[in-house]
Amino acid sequence: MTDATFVPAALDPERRAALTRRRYAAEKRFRLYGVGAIGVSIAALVLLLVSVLGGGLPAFTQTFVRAQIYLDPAVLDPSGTRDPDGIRKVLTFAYAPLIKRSLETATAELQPTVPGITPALLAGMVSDGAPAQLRNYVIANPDSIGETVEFEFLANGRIDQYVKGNITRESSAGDARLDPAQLDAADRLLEAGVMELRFNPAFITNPDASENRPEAAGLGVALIGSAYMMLIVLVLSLPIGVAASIYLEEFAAKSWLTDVIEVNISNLAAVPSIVFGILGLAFFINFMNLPMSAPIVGGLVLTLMTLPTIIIATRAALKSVPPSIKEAALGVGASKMQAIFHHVLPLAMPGILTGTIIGLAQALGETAPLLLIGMVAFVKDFPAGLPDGLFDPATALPVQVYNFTQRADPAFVERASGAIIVLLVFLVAMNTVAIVLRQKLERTW
Amino acid sequence: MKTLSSTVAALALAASLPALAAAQSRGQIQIAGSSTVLPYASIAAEAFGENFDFPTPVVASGGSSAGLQQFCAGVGLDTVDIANASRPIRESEIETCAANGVKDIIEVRIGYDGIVFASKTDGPGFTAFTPAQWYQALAAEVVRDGALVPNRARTWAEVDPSLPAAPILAFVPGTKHGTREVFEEKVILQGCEDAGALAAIAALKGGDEDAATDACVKLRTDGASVDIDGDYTETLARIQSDPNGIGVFGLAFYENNTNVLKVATMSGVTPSTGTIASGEYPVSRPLFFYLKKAHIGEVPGLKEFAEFFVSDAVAGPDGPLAAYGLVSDPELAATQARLANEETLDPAS
Amino acid sequence: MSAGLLFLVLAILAVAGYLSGRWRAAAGGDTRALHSRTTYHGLAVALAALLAGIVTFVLLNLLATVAPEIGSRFVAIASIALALAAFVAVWARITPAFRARNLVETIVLGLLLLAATVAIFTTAAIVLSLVFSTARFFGQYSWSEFFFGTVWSPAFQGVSRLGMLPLLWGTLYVSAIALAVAVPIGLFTAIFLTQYASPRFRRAAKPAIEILAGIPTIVYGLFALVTVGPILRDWFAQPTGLGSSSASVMTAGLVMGIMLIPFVSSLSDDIITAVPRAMREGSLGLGATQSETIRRVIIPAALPGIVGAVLLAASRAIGETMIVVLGAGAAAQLSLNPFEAMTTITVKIVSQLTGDTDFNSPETLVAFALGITLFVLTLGMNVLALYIVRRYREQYE
Amino acid sequence: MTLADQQLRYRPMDAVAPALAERPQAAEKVRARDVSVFYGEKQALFGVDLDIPRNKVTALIGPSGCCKSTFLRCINRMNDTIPTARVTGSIILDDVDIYSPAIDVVELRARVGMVFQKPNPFPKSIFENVAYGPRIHGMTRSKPELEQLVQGSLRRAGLWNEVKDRLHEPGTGLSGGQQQRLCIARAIATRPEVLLMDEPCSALDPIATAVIEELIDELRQNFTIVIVTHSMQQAARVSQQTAFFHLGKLIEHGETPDIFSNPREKQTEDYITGKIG
Repeated sequence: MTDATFVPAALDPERRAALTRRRYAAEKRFRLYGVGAIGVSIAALVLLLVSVLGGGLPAFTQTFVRAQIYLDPAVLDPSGTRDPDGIRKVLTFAYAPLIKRSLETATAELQPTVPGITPALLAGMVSDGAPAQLRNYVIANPDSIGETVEFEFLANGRIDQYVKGNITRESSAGDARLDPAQLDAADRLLEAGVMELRFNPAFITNPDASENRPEAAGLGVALIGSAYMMLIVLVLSLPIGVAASIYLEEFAAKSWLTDVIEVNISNLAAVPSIVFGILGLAFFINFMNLPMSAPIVGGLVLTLMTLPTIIIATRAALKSVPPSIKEAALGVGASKMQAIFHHVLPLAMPGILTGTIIGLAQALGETAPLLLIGMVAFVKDFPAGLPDGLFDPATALPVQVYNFTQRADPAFVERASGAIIVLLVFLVAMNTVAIVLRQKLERTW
Repeated sequence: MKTLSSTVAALALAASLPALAAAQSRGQIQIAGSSTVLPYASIAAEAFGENFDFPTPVVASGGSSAGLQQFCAGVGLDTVDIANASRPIRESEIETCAANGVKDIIEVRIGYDGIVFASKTDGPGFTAFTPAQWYQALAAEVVRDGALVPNRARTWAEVDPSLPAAPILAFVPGTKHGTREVFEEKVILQGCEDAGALAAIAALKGGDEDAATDACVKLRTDGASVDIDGDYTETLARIQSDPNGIGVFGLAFYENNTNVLKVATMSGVTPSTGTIASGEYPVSRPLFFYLKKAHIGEVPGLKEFAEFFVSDAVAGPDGPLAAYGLVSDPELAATQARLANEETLDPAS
Repeated sequence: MSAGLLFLVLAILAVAGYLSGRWRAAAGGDTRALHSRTTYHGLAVALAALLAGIVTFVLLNLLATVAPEIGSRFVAIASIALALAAFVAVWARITPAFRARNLVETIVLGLLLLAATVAIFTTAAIVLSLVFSTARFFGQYSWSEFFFGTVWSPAFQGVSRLGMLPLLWGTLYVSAIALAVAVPIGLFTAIFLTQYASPRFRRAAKPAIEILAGIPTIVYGLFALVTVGPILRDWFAQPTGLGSSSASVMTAGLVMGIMLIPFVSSLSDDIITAVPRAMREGSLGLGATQSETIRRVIIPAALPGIVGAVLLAASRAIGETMIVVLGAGAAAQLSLNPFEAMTTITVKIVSQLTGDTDFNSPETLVAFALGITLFVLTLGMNVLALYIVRRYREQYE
Repeated sequence: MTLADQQLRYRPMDAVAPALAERPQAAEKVRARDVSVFYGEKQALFGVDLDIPRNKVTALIGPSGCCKSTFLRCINRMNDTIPTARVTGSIILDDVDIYSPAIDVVELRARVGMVFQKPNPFPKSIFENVAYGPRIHGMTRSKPELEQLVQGSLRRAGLWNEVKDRLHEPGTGLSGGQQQRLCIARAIATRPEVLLMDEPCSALDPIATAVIEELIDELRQNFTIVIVTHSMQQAARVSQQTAFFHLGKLIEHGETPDIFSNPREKQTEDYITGKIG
């Protein structure tokens, strides 16, 4: 093989040019795949966000009706003594006719009159919660009995949906719960300024409401429940996760125990969340006798779910600290423990925090395990402050979303989307913090 | 060393949580169970909280089975007080209850849940059905020429020329739902009997009635009958994306969605709270809640809540439960009396 | 004595131990003569007392479950007594030569190990919470019928048939479609973002895509039901005659695939970024095009990590519930047609556990058997993933 | 002499200027004119003019941070891979300005190979490492041809005898010095005209360094070599030409012995005598 005239074919300029063309075509194709992939991801995101935002933003406004209510002493204080106990004995059922009567008077004054409207239909235009609102007022102000007081009630969910334009006269034709005359009346009341649509902060602050009152349902209890659970997850999973990572990354010798722990951790990261729900039910509730529906149980279950995420992130962060730094500390006579706690851990902190926030965000959106530990519940009372509140019943944001989607009244669909928006705001906020942290504190060695 | 100290502190906290829990006492009534009863229980609980000085009861939902299991786990403040159920408690469950010390159980029937057949308002004209038609449309196997053959009916018109010529597509509750049991018993099995198929199958199986019953209630798996494991909102969404579909709904759900759903009559009777209460409309089921007698007096407001739940003002025909869609129990007074006397289920029965 | 009070006492004891330990160590005057700094002396006393108390408490409580005659009062008194004993024992040993730091570090190492074993305890708790009910299930239902049965039809009346195979098939089928969507798209997304995109685009696009990961699965479920299902039915299934159901394996698989995109892309992104820059420059310096560098150098170098990411995504797909509930229907059947409704193990776990059936019946208990099957399945996949990753690592490091 | 060795000597026609081979070849292989580099707003390299002679070793020396590497990376446009970097001025390879828009970076890098500071073998077998370049450039038609080429390259890099029995083991399993020679073999397998070496010995021990230096001297017959080095001794040993950089500027350049024996500039003298650096 000493043939000096042998010229490799690849060097033929034409072939080479063709090859280069092909290589560039391949390059372009490859790049296009990338663009396509990104396009698909972003399109999916946009589609989802648009559907959620479109459906959910109206949940932040609500229709209110003003009404003059005559607080009839004959009904509210039959004994006439203004005795608080006697007033308390009058149940909300007795207050409903008062509202009906007042509204009747109000419509009679509306000019021109609305044909076909009856007192019952009119009363149906305010929320079922109105009598309770009235009763609370009367109990708080027993002296007002006998007077006429102006109240502002929530409008009934159907009316509210009509005012928001979610249902129209056509789409509601045949709706047994909505009479066309009510829509006429609503139009008139809107014109008169008695009824108005405005921002409703109560959607964030109110507790849940029963199925008859979609207009009153809020996210207050769910927000507190979620906050409590996140607090537990943070307080438990961060130290335990960091401690476990330090052990595994810095101290563990290669042994069967280490192997078992490693397999366990990566397995727990992949165990279906529903299985954690079974664990929570069997272990925390049935075995340890922790209360149902309590943030403590949800928090513990989510802690166990979040731990692997935090451990994996923490180990990566510890690994990224160059060994030279630990060696430098050891070199000046620090113990291994001191070298790690004084030097390695602080340097790994940004990575650990990022991992923790992402783990928390995941835990915040988790639904399935909470279904099995009684978090899908109707909870009206706010849990107490910390730490007692951890044992009080509460729900969680994603569960509240699920809960809203399960209900019969279509007005809850809007509230589910609204709850998703709130949830997404938190998730985006948490992710943003994680990303900012990562970018601010990221170090390259 | 600060990190170290806080780690130690957190570990100590983790270890002390169960201890803290044991120190807790509970103020509010805890209810668990059927998701069908959940709306009624939450309406009652909300009204109870508004009218009394007791805290609003907490109503968890997780199905009758899970609710009763929690209920039967034992007596004490760390167990639920009330279990909602869309079916009567079973014998084996009473036994488990008794084994765990839950001996005195008060059964309270709050009313009835009507089961209706509804389709999209602008869909095919499903207006009137009989159980026999449903059986012939959905049974996995039908009797033809003296033999059991797979059901090949594609459209409702093939089943009965009086029905629309729309493809058979029924969304029925999944086998986890209590509604399914009622559907099988009161529609499919009834239809099987009405159509004379029950007797024919029994004859084919050598007179084995049980085997014939099993064969009757077996539904098609070729896509004509679709099990829905979720709730009625899912059935509704399915129907909205499949206009030919017809779904099985609870009366309350239908009444909340009359603008998109139209209901069909069954054997000529239109479902309504009236027709169901009178027994004219055949497909309905009772709804219950179960109460631990041992908890009365221990959990504040428990008996008051139970009595409030079934009081005329709440569960009566003009109460908020009926407004939502509950079929009021004509024998409500008897239920109220039993509750007032704290009559328990006889463990032997 | 309530347990809360007990822990309060222990905490006070620990604080007192810390302060007095420090004081005693410093009492000698010249703290430079000490082997360990005073803080360590304090910590040694505090930790010893706290640990002795907690360990006694936990052990006695465990003992109390088998020997009920041990009352809570006895437990509390014993715990405090032992804590005090440990307090005194360590406190008395404080001298300038006392190796307090070594003692503290040994204890801390023990605590670190304990934290690491939480994972094992969790797994054990999961297995324990599944295994008893599973045993009861197999007491009522034949195991061979369950594992090899091809019919899933629980019934209220008559005989239930609870064969797992249709569910397993549905699970694997849906997961396979989801991965077929998520892996290429996720991988190409990661490649584009790490290799081609400008830093500005990357900064904007990466978090945007990660938002997809944060969207609760229930939202995806509704998306599948309302949007994707009908589109697939009207544009693909019906024209091709493959089916007429909007809920199908394809619907659930596609939507789950979308959900998994950020999962695959974030993980792959990290892994690709971790490939040393030198490797990339080495290839570019030889005149390789960008795509050749990626295909022939970066991806092979990142492969073990990517395989791990894909397996993790697969476990996620197998364990996903809400999307399948809403997107794939609830029909348990063995079919090859991706446009037919099928169901998965997770869906049936939820539906059997939250249903209205008798809680002692096999129809409810089957959920636990399914749970354990799922657990073993994901465990197997993870062991496989770890094995693969380790093998490759050993080869290239 | 094996076929592979001959192939290594053979230089392909330039695709951009095919008639080049027929023209008398200038003594300079690369001519840099007024080359400046900016990282974002910051200017790193200031108007460098430098001629690099054919088939000689040119050493770039200077204290750390003086941007010798930056200049080196301009010659095969590796700076393109840094998003914020911007290069002005012109670099003429033979007759072609490599920064003209018509230039194909991929072809350019095939002609101007590079060896990096740290050995960076791919996570592939030794054989695949060397075969990588020829494969992507489609340089061979058959497997035997490729094997010949790989063998020839490994021989030229002085590695053949050490690895011939384990060609299919991972390249990452070699020692540091072997890895660097593998990277050199990998670079010369594409038969570049110019070989850029960015402190190729900084991660190696003295023995491995000596082997590489010997290799550089041999490679000079076939290749134009530009080497960045920290070690003045190394520059003196291997190079014929030396260019001294300081604070982003080219201070002076010339024949290596001249620079070392009587530098024209004060800064150069200070550096060589160890006063700065």
